[in-house]
Amino acid sequence: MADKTSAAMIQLDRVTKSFGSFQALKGVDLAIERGQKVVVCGPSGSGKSTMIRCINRLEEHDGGRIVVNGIELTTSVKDIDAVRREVGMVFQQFNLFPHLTAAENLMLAPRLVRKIPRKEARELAMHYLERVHIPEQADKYPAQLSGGQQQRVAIARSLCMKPEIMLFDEPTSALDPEMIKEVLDVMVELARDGMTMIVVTHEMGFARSVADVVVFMDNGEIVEQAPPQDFFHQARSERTKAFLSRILTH
Amino acid sequence: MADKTSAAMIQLDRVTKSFGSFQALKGVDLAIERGQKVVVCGPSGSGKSTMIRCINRLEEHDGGRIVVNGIELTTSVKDIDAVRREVGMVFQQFNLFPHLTAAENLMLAPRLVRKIPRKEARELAMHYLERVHIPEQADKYPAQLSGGQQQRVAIARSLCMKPEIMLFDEPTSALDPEMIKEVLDVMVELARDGMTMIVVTHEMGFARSVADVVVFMDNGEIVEQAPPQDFFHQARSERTKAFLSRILTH
Amino acid sequence: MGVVVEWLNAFLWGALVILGVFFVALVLTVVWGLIGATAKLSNSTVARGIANAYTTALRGTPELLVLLIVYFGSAVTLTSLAKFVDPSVKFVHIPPFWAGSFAISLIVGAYATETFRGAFLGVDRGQIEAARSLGLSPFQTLFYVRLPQMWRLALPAFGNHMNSLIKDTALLSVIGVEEIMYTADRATTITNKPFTMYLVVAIIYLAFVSVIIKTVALLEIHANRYLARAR
Amino acid sequence: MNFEISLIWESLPKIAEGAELTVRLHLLSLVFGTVLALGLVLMRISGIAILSWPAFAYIYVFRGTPLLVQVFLIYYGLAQFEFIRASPLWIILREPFWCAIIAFSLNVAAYTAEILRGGIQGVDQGLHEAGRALGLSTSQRFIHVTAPIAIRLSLPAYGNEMISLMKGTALVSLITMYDITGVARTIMARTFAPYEIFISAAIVYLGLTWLIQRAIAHAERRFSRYVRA
Amino acid sequence: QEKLDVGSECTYFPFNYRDSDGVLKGYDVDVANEIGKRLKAKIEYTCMKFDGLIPALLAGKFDLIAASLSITEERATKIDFSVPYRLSIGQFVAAKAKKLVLFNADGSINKAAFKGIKVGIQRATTYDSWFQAIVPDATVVRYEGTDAVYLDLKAGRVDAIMSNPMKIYLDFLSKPDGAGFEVIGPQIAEEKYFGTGAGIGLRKGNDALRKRIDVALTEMKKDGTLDKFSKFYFPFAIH
Ligand SMILES: Nc1ncnc2c1ncn2[C@@H]1O[C@H](COP(=O)(O)OP(=O)(O)OP(=O)(O)O)[C@@H](O)[C@H]1O
Ligand SMILES: Nc1ncnc2c1ncn2[C@@H]1O[C@H](COP(=O)(O)OP(=O)(O)OP(=O)(O)O)[C@@H](O)[C@H]1O
Ligand SMILES: [Mg+2]
Ligand SMILES: [Mg+2]
Repeated sequence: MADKTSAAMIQLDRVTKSFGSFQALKGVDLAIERGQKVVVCGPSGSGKSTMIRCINRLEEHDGGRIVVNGIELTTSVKDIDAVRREVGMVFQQFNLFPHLTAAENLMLAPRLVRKIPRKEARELAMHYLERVHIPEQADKYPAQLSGGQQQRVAIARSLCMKPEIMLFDEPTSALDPEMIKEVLDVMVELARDGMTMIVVTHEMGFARSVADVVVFMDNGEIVEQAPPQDFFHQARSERTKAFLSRILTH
Repeated sequence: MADKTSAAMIQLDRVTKSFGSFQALKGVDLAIERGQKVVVCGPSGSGKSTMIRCINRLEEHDGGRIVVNGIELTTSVKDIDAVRREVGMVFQQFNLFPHLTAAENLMLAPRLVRKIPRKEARELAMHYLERVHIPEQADKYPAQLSGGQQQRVAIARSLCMKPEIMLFDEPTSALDPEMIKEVLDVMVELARDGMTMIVVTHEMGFARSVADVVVFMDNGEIVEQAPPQDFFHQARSERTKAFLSRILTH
Repeated sequence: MGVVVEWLNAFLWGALVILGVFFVALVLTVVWGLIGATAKLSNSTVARGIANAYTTALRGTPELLVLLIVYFGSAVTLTSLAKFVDPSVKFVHIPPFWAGSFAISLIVGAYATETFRGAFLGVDRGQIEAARSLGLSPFQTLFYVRLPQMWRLALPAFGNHMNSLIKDTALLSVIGVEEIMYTADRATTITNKPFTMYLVVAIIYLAFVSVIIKTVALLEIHANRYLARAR
Repeated sequence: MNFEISLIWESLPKIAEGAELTVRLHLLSLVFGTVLALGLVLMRISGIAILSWPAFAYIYVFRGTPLLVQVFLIYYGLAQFEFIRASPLWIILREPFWCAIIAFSLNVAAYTAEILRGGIQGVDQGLHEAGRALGLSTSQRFIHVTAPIAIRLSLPAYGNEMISLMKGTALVSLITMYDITGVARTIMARTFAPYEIFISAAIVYLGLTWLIQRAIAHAERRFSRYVRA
Repeated sequence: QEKLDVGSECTYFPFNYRDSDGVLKGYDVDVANEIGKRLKAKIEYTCMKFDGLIPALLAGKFDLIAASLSITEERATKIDFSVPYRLSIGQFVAAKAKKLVLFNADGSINKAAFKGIKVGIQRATTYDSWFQAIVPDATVVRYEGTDAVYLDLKAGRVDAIMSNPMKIYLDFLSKPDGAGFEVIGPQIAEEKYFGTGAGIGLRKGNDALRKRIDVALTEMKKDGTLDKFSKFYFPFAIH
């Protein structure tokens, strides 16, 4: 345990991953300390999703090492389960279970995985729904919620499993412009509470105000990695500059 | 004809429109001069689409008057056809005909409506494809084009009918962040050429640099209507301010 | 229509036989469909091959022929199977009711296989990933996430399969099941009014089909209740 | 009773002779039924109650009753009426071949009309609006936008309907015709070996349905070339 | 108690058929029931189309066929028969108006007369084999059951039919429907095709059972039981 706090919370060493003959990750190195917030950006297809999906083993990497909170990701089912308990994930498309109400969405994993009795699970769910500011929506089905509310339920659902680390894959890109703010606000609060976070996003305002490190990926590689002020104003690589000019104009 | 240039190009007087018992437009007044660019923004469901769809009679308004280039919109089929010839429209979802190539998409209406021979129609199509900078994509099907290219074909398709007025309904909101710029660039060029335009969009950068007037709608009404500098810095209504704060932060 | 009244009783009995066949075949159809869909989605080449052969053969052969093959073939096959276990067995007799129900379920089961396969695939992969990232086991994911969603997707097509099931029962008279087609044949012999008698049959089937359509519509409303947007 | 595989091969050529009739029944019914379906679907979507209601009722009845019942109603049933036997119609109705064609065409028309309606409704509403915004008339939109897209959307279901019809033709063996199944049953009556003979017939049908599937796949590829990136 | 499964057609009036209450009746049924009584066996019936009876017997779906099954050489190669319990003959019937001359003056068949006419028969019957052998060129229309044959004869879809004269008389010619029709030519009973009569069919190798049935049938003939059965349906004996 002493080891855990000192070493990096998440450590990627020369991680590679191919889909058939296509190499999506070409040797990625990344180290994230406990409590750090990392924003990942880069063009479509650059491997951002693939990288964070490898971290909680939704994809299996095929080269290099991934160590999460001291546990190396191998094919051992026990280790994978342990890592999944440490790591929460929020998807672009929310992926709420449509046949369950907001509260039931939150209660499912605690009840099935952590075997918490129904009543306690409900209390836990209400606690986290309050945390994302929508306790009054507990008994609605996802379809009855706005996009922003759905994404906040999805965040709360992950929090219910009390993870050490949260992964976000473009959490706001499926949202209407007006709802982006309410989701980012919740994420900012989480960041303040000290959660370790990796966020794939193109919301550069969020990156500026919250990130400890901004990572730019292109073509399966990490091209640039720097604190936000350096990243936005003195990017070294041409690729980064070209990308920034495209997403920052207008 | 003398009359046309002096009077407003598009004139809406107390226009109302209901869907069943729900009133989507509650008496909208708007006057747009020849060559003016108007940007319309406002929360989802506020009636932006409904308003511009009434202007080319995709929806039938049920109260008030709409006059387009001197022609009042009534149930007269002849008038509607005349107005549709004056007004081009670009949709959020592109709505390209999937079974026709880019060039064929452009040629269809000129051939069927204006009875232009095939060869000339093709020349016309190529002219406008050049104008949106993708003549080399002429013989591809929409599915083979990127989102940005598709939207540019859609713009060119409208231009082929040589309209006096162009309506845009959130033309960039279905696009990936990187493709938004290429479409906005084409629209900026059009604006420079003096086209009369109404653009529903939340791209405030575009509004700032191009619009003569920015219109804010809420709840079926026009709440605020001002040149961009005034609009963004001294909005009078609280509703406008609240909306702006939501879409401009982060 | 006076002639019909005389035969009404016989038609009612025939209709009951049809209902019996329908429900027996319905249960079997779901069983074949789920097994078939699971096989088709499995990683085993053998299982996929068998399931593909099953659906190709059963969907490409006329219902009438399948019925005849099953009816004449089942006794032979089952008898030789039974002899393998217990040589003293003379033969296994399968009454036409059961052979017919079995045949119909095999046919419609081939279609249900495709429907269920599509429905399983129709449950967004993101749902499965969300469940996995929350730590649910594959089995928990199947029971709590995939099945509750897939039956909603399967329902419209499955409603059509139920209509096929009921209509296929009209063929059973060919192997001697005493359903309403059979009753109509008998009644025609005596009354000489084929049009009248087959019309009665048509009306009975139309009634059955209407009930099924209505029931499926109600089930769909129930299955989709959580998708209704609040206004 | 033992299973003689050789019987399957021996009877195959004779059974295949019945395939000619099967194919003729299939193609003729398909053509007539599809033409009828076009009229029906136009009535059904016309929005005019006196046109759409009869079309709806027709489709409901023909999809809601077994094909066998429809065949028997037309073949045995209509002959019940003296006035039909006395009418010129009888020249056609006395032939089992034409009775089958009539029954199948009516049935195919009902199913195909529903398939086409699905295809037409599957065309994105946005495309209609784009057409309207460009000034295309209702009929121009239908011919140049809706129809080509609806046909592609309908193809897979139409292919299934073609296969259903192919299988449905087996019912003519019950009204004295020597199609594949009819020939098979006649051979079976002599050899008393139903298992082998019927499997032989099934092989012929599978060959025919395979051909239909190939044809449909080919047509789908042709019609969807614009969908592929 | 011994149980015997019996297959029958159940639509061949008046030999095996159901009345409107669904009760199985007829000469074949009476005979089979009587055999059951004498063998002290319980009889259970399975009904199916005629052409399926022999395959089903061979497949083991039942033990006996009691369905006016004529004892022919062709069938005897596949199954065994009891002694006959009734005659087996065929005769043509056609509309009087057609004035068909299917036979020459000497009673031999006028094969030329079959050109251009359609003859309806029941599939897989003795008539079917007779046609194949004697007038192979005739256009034969095969039906599932006899009722359909009558329907189409009346409707005019076939010009003549061949069937059992006793049966035709009873359920067609003697009725108003049959008024315009008549039998044509002599009764045909060539043993090669029509056999020595109709018997009970059994799977091969069931010799013990066959002998017991033969004994029972012979007794029934002697003690007048068969006479009694046939007089119930016909004005004459038919065995
Ligand atoms: N399951 C898969 N099979 C094959 N290729 C895949 C698969 N998943 C991803 N890829 C490919 O890997 C590359 C990287 O994909 P990834 O989803 O990580 O990109 P991304 O950076 O997240 O892009 P985006 O911004 O579009 O989400 C892409 O070229 C993609 O096509
Ligand atoms: N065909 C219709 N039938 C019923 N209600 C409709 C219809 N079209 C629009 N509405 C309603 O009218 C209101 C205004 O719709 P409109 O599409 O104009 O909004 P909008 O401002 O364009 O919103 P968005 O930004 O989401 O496109 C909404 O409440 C919508 O639900
Ligand atoms: Mg991604
Ligand atoms: Mg809108």
